[in-house]
Amino acid sequence: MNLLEIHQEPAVYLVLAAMLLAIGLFGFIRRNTLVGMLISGELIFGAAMLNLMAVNRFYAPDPTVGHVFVLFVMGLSAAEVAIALSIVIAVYRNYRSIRTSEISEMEG
Amino acid sequence: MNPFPASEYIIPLIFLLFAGATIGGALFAVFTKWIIRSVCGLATASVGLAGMFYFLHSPFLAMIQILIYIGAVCITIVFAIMLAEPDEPQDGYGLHSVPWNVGAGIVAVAVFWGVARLGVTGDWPTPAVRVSDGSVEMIGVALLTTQSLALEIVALILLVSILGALAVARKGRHIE
Amino acid sequence: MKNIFKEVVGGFYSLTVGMGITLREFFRKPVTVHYPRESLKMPERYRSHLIFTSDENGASTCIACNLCVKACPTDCIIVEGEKKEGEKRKSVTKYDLDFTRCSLCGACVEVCPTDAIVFSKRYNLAATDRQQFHIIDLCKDLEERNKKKAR
Amino acid sequence: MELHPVQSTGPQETFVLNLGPQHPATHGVLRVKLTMDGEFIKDAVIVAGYVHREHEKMGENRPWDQFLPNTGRIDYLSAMMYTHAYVGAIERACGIEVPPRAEYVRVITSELNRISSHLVWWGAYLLDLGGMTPLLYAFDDREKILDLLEALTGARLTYCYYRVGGLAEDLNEGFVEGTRDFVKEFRPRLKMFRRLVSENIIFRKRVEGIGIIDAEMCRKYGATGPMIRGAGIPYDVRRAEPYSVYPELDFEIPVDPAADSMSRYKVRMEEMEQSLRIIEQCLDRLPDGPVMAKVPRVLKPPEGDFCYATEAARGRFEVRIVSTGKPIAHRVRLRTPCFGNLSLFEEAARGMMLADGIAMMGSLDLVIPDIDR
Amino acid sequence: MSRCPDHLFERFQELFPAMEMDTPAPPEDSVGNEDGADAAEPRLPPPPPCRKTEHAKVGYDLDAIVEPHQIEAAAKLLDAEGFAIDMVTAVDWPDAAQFELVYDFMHFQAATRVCVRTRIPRDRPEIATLSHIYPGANWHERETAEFYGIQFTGHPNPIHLLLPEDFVGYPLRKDFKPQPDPLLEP
Amino acid sequence: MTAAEPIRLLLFLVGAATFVGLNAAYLVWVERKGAGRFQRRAGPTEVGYAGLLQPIADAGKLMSKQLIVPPGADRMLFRLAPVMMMPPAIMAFAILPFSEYLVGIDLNVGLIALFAFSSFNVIAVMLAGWSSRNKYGIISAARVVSQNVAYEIPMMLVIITILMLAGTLSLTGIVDQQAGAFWNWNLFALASNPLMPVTFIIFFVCMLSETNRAPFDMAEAESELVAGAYTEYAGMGFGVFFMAEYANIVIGCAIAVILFLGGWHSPVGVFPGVFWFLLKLYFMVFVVIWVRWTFPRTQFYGLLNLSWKILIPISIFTLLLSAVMIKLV
Repeated sequence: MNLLEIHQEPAVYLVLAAMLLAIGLFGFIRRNTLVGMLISGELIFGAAMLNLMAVNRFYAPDPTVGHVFVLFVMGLSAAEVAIALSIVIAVYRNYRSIRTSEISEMEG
Repeated sequence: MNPFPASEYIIPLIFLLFAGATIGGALFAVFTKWIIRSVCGLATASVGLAGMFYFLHSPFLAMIQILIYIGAVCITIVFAIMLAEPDEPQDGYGLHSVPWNVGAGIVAVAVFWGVARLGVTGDWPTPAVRVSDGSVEMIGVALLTTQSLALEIVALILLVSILGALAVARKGRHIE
Repeated sequence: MKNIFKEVVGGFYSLTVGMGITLREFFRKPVTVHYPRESLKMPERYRSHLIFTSDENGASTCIACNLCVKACPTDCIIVEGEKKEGEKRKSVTKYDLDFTRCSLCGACVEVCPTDAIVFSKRYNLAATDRQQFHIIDLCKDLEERNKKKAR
Repeated sequence: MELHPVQSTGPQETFVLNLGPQHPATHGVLRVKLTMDGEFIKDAVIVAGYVHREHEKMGENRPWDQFLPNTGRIDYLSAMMYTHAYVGAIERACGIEVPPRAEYVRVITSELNRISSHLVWWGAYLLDLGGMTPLLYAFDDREKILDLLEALTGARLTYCYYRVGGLAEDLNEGFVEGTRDFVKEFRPRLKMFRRLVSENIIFRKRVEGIGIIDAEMCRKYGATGPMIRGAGIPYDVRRAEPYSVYPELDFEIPVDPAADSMSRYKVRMEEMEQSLRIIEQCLDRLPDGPVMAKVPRVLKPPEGDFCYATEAARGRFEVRIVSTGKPIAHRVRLRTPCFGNLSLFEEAARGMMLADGIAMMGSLDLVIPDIDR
Repeated sequence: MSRCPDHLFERFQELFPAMEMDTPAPPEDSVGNEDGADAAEPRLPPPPPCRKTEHAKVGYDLDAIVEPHQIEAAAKLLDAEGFAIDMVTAVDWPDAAQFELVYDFMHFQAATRVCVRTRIPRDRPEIATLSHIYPGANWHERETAEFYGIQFTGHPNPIHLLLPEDFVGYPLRKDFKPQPDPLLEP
Repeated sequence: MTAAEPIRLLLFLVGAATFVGLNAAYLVWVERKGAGRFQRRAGPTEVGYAGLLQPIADAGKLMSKQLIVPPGADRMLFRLAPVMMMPPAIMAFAILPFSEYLVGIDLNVGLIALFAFSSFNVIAVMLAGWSSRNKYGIISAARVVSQNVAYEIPMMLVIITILMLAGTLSLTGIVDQQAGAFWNWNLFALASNPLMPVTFIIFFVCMLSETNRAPFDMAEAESELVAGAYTEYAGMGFGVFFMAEYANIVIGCAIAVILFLGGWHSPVGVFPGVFWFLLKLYFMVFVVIWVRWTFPRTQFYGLLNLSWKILIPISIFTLLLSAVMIKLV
């Protein structure tokens, strides 16, 4: 493997993606808070995207497909974060059961 | 064509920088005790990932990656942290016990080994003839024609998730 | 709906009015005075710290009667005088003003029977040390002014 | 040891925010200890006294007339009215008849001082709300007033111009013309201020309906001045307990029933207009004659309590003197408007957002030495 | 001419008849005026009955003196009449060994001012608070308390308002001797 | 693939960094002078002719000051925050087309890249506020996050309106499409959307909010939050934020010029493109300064109300309108 051509090697990207996946998995297991797990989950999403793009770049006949699927994953992750945020807020409110009405009443 | 035409040494160096940012950011995100630093790690990893995408001939995805991950995901997570996380992390807060962590490490290493091995030694097909160059226009066309199902599904998921988020978050409002 | 529309348009109009006003001010001459380069003339009644008036010989007319000391609300004046040979009245030998305590009320100037003290017009009284204002020696000040006049 | 940014202070997850003693919005050294829940003020505690100087004690240990310079330093922005109340109390006690010319000059200077004080408030209030330019415009006009008063009295803030029985000096040359010119110039400026700020949608959104302090609350806390007039009650010492030549003058007491920050704002803006009217009338009627009554060298007011109130720029300022017939006061009590006006802040601020609380605090028009004395 | 409404005056006369309070002889160690010539004068006049006063002469319309325990009743009466609190203060009379507490009230609409006084012994300065009737009295009472050492029983927040938290002494008492500030001496 | 290309790019980045630094310094001068004129005073006059060296003196002062990290602050994030603020701003300059020829990288996704870089801004300010362990900073951080979330939506809607007209994400492409006389500028493209000026105003408002400028400077509302997220920063830590703020203003104004005012195209003719671009750019900057010194600050919920109740409906309406118009015309 030529070090100068390292960015042209599909295996490099795949290994990086595998590393990212492993790290994300590790964090996912290790953390026990919702937000911490969410962050690790995002890392796993990142691994998936990187993998998709690597394969798309080097092996796919139609590169648009990979793009579309990465966008798909990004959409998913954004949706996931939105849901997770709302759950966090809901849990927090139920748990604390304070300052409920004030914070979102932006009516003035 | 390489969208980042450069001389021989600069390119791999920049590549290594981005790769390092990806892995370093991810490790930082996973290992740090403070959740806010964890978000910083995620942001760093996202920037690195954007660099990877750039090297994978997709500046569009690189920019979108930054836009969504830094501009939306990280911000949203920070929002959640500000609203709900405890302020002072106690010892071991947010983390499982040591044996559990060791187990997690073993699982992670095993997964890494397996997946990386598969990736490196896999029997990949030889690159076929390109039918398009993956430009933004092509992506747009693809999203509205051949791949429109994906677009519809994402749209649906986002809609549902927004409605769900609103529903869940609003429900809490009335519990006094 | 109509109200909202009205508010948006009216609000936007009010903003443009405000911007018009500031733009007009933008093209007008500044009203400030560039202090160390130019300075304003102090009005006749301006009250800065006390100084002696002087008679035609350049001597103070203060007779060390201590009326100003009594009139001072903050006890910031110390006057000493002596009766010189061959003169009817006492003349001042020491007139110290503690400017850190002086409130420039003017009680001393009002009671002075010989109009020996007046307010000066000195306004740029800045110093790096508060000690410099503890004692303002009016006798010395008069001497210096006389010297300057002589030159 | 590493600590994390927010220290949670209790199960409610509130935190204490120290607004001051050095904070741009407190206009001096006032400390407000806010217990915040996010951006909402849960509780406010005023910690005052940083510029306390014990004026009342000073009044007790010096001859009556030597307290005069102090009165201008209680509220340095409306020193004239404060001195007026003090000399008024002694005049009332001794039964001194002040010459009419002196009374008219007192009214003119007081009203000029009121305009200058309101101008400072107007600029500083806009500064609180984030607009800096109005402050400079206000100071432009205020400078003209200060120049007039400086030429008249020799000082720009702590005038010490009134004396028991009259004035320190008669009007200087050019004062009457200068004041007329100022009145003429200031009317269009007020109009400009209205167009620049009062009608501005951002400003209106900031102050309308914010900081509602109704008449009942004012009554319970003894809040006066624009506070009570902004709550719709036409209470003005100039009319309620007429002093000087105010009964002879034709002016209105502006009121606004909305009781919010905007109505206090409107009342003050309208008051400037009325002050201009008063000044014009006084200039027209200004009689000739002496400016000083015959006053004994050593003042010895008869035994008893005497109160004298004036309408200062921030509300009712009252001096209560207790005399035992000696040349030194037994007691000088200074009832300052800001004291009562600020004391209701703790109650009124509860549940507001931080920025609204500051918008309300600005509308109280605080001068900290006036509270601390 | 007094602008005090008659019914209020009558109410006050009937509720609070002239206070029977003897003015004790000055104690031997009382700190009076420095020059001895004035010490012989009666410093504190005997309490007058509730009376209408002329506003133009003294600045208030009704001068009422009540017993210390009646002060709450007086405040409630004035509150019901719609009076606003103007100020609360004290006057130190060391020769009579008494504090005179002065409560001023004003009326926004009727333009009347009422001055209610009471006298409490100097060695046991205690009086009920008015801050539950007039929240505005809270600060005035805190101020009076810190300057005179008068205890307002039932006050919700009896801490220093204007003086520093660690200040010792009651500055407005006639026998207060200020400590020179070593930092300010030149 | 020549060796000259990355060097050219590097030079451009260095140039951009210099430009950012000087620009920030002199925008401060312009701002102070402008504020002085608006308030009828002189502004800085002492250092150099008309105070022209004042920014240099200020920069020298800031650089020579000690960097203080408050005790209890999250040291790493506290130092990271200013660093995160600056490079994206410089990178953004590499994308901006100052003229046909003066452009660092002509990305075909330039517009997205600009917004991607500007999203760092939010997270940097947020981190600064959060990490300095100052309560004003925390409030400021919370404000800046929700403010930007609220304002990115109408901004994106407005930009989509423009994109539909231009049909490209490339900045040079968008500018080229507005070539010719000034009636070809998107601001006056009334044929494809009669509400284009309104769209421009919406964009301008969102831009003010994105760059935390008055009247939307919630994050550093000095009369409420002292200096908000920057309260604890001293010396060059603060200086970097300051520079980045002004760089962001320039970027925001540049986007406005590119999207609406025809970029480097001259309305009349003669001068080179850079001249026109900078002229328009600094006119916009002047308007930003002018707005700042005219209005008081909005209240926080007022800002959210404005965004959600007024700007978003209007921008959705203009988006639909221009979609229909483009289809019809």
